[in-house]
Amino acid sequence: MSSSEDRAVNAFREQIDGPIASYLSSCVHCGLCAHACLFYTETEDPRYTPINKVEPLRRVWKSEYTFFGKLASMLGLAKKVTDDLLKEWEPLIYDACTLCGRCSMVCPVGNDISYMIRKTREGMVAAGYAPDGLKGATQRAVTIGSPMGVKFPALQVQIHNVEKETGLRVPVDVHGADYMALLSSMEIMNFPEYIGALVKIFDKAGVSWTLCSEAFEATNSGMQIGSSDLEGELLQRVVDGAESLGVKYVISPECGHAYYALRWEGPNVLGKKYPFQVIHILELLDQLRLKGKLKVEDKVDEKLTFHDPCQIVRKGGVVEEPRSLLSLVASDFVEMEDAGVMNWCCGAGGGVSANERAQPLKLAAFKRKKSQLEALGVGTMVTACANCRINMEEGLEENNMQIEVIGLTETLADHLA
Amino acid sequence: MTRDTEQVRQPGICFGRDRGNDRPVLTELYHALQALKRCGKETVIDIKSLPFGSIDEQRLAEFLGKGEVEAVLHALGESRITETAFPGIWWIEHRNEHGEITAKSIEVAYIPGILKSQRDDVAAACRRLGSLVQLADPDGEPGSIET
Amino acid sequence: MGSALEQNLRAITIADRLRAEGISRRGFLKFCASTASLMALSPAMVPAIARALENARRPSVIWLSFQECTGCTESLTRSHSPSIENLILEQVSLDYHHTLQAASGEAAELAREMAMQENQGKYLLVVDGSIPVKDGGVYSTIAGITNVDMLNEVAAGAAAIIAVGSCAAFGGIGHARPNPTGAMPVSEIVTDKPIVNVSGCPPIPTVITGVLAHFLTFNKLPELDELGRPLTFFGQSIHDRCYRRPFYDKGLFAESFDDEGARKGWCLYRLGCKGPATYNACATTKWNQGTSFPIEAGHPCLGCAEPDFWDMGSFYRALSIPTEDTTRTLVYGVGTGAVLGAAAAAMARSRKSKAKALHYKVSVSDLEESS
Amino acid sequence: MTSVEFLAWVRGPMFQIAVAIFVVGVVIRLIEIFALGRKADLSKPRGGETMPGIKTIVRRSIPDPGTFKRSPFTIVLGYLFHIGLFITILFFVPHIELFHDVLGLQWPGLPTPLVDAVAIISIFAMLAILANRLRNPVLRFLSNGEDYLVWAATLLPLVTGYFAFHRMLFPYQTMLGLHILSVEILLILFPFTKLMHFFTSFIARWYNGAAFGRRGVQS
Repeated sequence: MSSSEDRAVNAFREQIDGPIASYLSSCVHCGLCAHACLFYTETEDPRYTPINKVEPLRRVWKSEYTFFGKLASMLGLAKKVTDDLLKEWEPLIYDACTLCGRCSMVCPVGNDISYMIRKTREGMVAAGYAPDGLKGATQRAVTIGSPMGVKFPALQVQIHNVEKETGLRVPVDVHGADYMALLSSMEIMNFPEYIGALVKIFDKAGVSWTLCSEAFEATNSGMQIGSSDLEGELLQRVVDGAESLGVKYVISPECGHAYYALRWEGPNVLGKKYPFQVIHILELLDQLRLKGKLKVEDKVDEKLTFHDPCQIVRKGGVVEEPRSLLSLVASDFVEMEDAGVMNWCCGAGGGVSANERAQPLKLAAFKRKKSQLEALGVGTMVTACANCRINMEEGLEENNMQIEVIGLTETLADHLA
Repeated sequence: MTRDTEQVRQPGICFGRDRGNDRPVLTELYHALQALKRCGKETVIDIKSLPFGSIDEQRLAEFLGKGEVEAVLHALGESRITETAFPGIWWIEHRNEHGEITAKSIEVAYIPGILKSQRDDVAAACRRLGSLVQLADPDGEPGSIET
Repeated sequence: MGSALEQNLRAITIADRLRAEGISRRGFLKFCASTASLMALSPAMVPAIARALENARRPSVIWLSFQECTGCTESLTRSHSPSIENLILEQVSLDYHHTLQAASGEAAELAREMAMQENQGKYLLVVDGSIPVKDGGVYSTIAGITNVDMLNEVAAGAAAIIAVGSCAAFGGIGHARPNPTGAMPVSEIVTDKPIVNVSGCPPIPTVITGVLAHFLTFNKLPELDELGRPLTFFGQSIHDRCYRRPFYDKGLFAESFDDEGARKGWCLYRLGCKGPATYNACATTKWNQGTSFPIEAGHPCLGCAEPDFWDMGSFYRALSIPTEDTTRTLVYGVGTGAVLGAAAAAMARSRKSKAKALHYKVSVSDLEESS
Repeated sequence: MTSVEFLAWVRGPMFQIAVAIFVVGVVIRLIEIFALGRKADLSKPRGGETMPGIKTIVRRSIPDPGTFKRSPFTIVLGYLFHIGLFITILFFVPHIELFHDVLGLQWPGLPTPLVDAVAIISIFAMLAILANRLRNPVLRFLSNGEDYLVWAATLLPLVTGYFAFHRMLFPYQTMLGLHILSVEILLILFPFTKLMHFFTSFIARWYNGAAFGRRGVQS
């Protein structure tokens, strides 16, 4: 298995399962998925039609997992997976897909296309066809511990600042705590107020929690680049940290793909069930609200809206919690068009934000969010994903739009009773 | 017990009701009559070639009714040529010596061709009459006979 | 002996004969109108028919009956105590018909041979019944001559052949599977003569006489369809001319012989009516002095005027039903598919587990930037 | 071959050959899908799989409003053609006789003029579908030979059936024979082409609904 083609084909063979076979058998080339994908709607380039992105995977399925395709390939009629194909498809699979899953919601025959693109990435990365930016981020995540190269000392500095600011202690490596909180390196570097918010809310609510010095990073570039091997390696650190501290719950931070990797892919990638439960911070906050442990003293008065992070809402199932929490803290909350499970991606998920090559495309895709926001005329947008947040700040600045983007957890913390 | 005769319907009569295979014929006759009026064009419809159930023909005949003329032709059996209640539409039935129908048609004409005396028969008649009254002149007009 | 007189009689035209019988021109026109109706020709054709009959001469006819049931002859002779048909028949000289003629034995065969000699190349040959050809044709012989031989011999001198009935036209019941006698239609044995197929089991008598009338009138055979049948009678299907057609169009069907629909005279398609695929004149010409025809009597059309109608599945199953047992094919298909599918699935699974065994573990070293 | 021999052949042996290829092929393909199966999901579910799976099977027949707004043409044509095709296949009385014979199941038919009108609508929808496929940039990009082949194979039974019913073009036996043959071509192509979506889309929808359902989202 020396050649890159062989590595890709073998990985595809491993990934193809019943659902994929049923999806690929069902596609009628109706083209409706194109209109669900913001990379198509904002560029009108038909190559970005979601189902087209799984072509390399489809070829292996067709020629190796169907009786008739096998016959055809014995006659030399099958289309083969070649380096040229993989090279041509790499930008379609990595630059023009955020794994947002919107196409999977509209396909009339029921194809879960984003599931297939995620599987296709396994073969791409095995063959070495992945964008440099994402390769670098993954490398840093595996070797240093964070895609942004953040190590524990850097976190310690932020903890120190938060403690000084809030006058509260940030628990680290507390054995037997109920909850172990994870962070994304973007939160550590760009939005440390998230850590402050956690301390304040948990202190008020009396939550027993801790950070783990061995496993504080929640993001998972391994999943974004599409390697289960590397994804598992990163997840194992979290599992080890949680097991060593003996916590009951691991809290996923306001970061979409981290939640998806930890909550939904993790046990399958590692091949075993967790000895703890994974909970998203918004789920936990909503539980506290229901128990009456989360109270606010005042509300945000200005008109605001909420951007649904794909991996948390559509693909994660945390749909109602952010809305309940917002109604607690905002007096003029408006939904944008297609809000909830059909919302449009910010354009930077699925590793696109780490992929410099995809920058122009990412900005083009942002036009969708721009027009959604313009239709609403809001001054503030709340979200619950550091990656969405940083991308939207960038996009808004590029488009000279005066809209403030804030995290939901901090907003709650700021108005805590 | 029974209120009316509906109970003992004859199959033919009861399914005649909604069949309506005679309707198109009436339309055709209307157009044929117009053509006759406009330019004297005559039309003949062979009734035996129409897809009629047992009731359709009867219904058509009843609809057309009987008019002022009814002629009987005696040649190779009896033929009945009847003008319907719609002048210009003639109902023609040819029968053989056994009284069985051999042809049946509707003719749209001022007078059906078969009613006219035929040239051959007129010639034969002329010869016969001529020999009876002993007029040698083959072109002699009947009017020239002196009484 | 009397053949000189006979020759003379044949020399005069049909119109002359009628005139000699004291029939007026009007009567002649009526005869022509009836003939047109008989031939299912448009009334507009009457003048042309009159003109043709002015000159038509009396042909000799030889009628050969082979592997048959005499139903065709019965149909013809027992039709309306023949009137116009009779007139037509009187205009032909039926020189040989082994059921109808008085002569028997050698005298009968002699009559046939004489008629053939005297009218060499001009006589009309009518055939009913199929011709068995298996084992040298021994399954049916007349006067020690096999049907095949007799057909070939008589056909050689014929001007044209009329194959009367589905047996002569298409092989009929003799030709039905498994066809033990190797029965064949006339058209498969005689290939160098014009043949008209008047199919039907039995054929409509007026259709037989209509074809004779056509030959008599125009001295040629009528226009034929691809199965050699006269278009004037076989140009439209039973369904096309059926008075129950409006029920088909409306979707009203009898579903059994004694249900509401059957009583109301609805379409018999579901009871197996083959009318849509059967070309014949029953629906307009009708049977028994024009009284009725099978569908009018409440029975589906069997399709008897079509080739191999015996082998087209049950008479009582709809035309849209395949003639073979599809359920069996379906069951065997599922079984075969399951076996092949299981084999294909086993191959796929082994391919997948082999791929898993060959799994290439992606490591950091694979993430070297490509540039 | 005369039209009668042709009709006898398509109603007889050819129909069985077509049905055999269809059944064997479809069964192979379905077994292939089910045999590949899916690994047990070890993540802790938020919701069930079965009910959301069933719901998705139903819901995917109804487009979400946003998608409808963006491609109304594709969706309306798709609806017209699919519904029309099902009505003509399932509710034309001669077809019901066929199903009754093969499957032993029977149901009431629809009035023939209605089926006739529906067939016309389906035929025009099919023509519009082709125009759409040739005109729309995404569809043109995605389409391959198979798409056009399947389009033609689906249209032919409709057109030949329409002609046969109205006794157009050829004598009825020939036209009926062509109609049955076109259906046989469709049956034969079925397991080798995207026509399989007739069966597999239900499986696909179920898998999709189940995958989203266990994460707490109704897809």
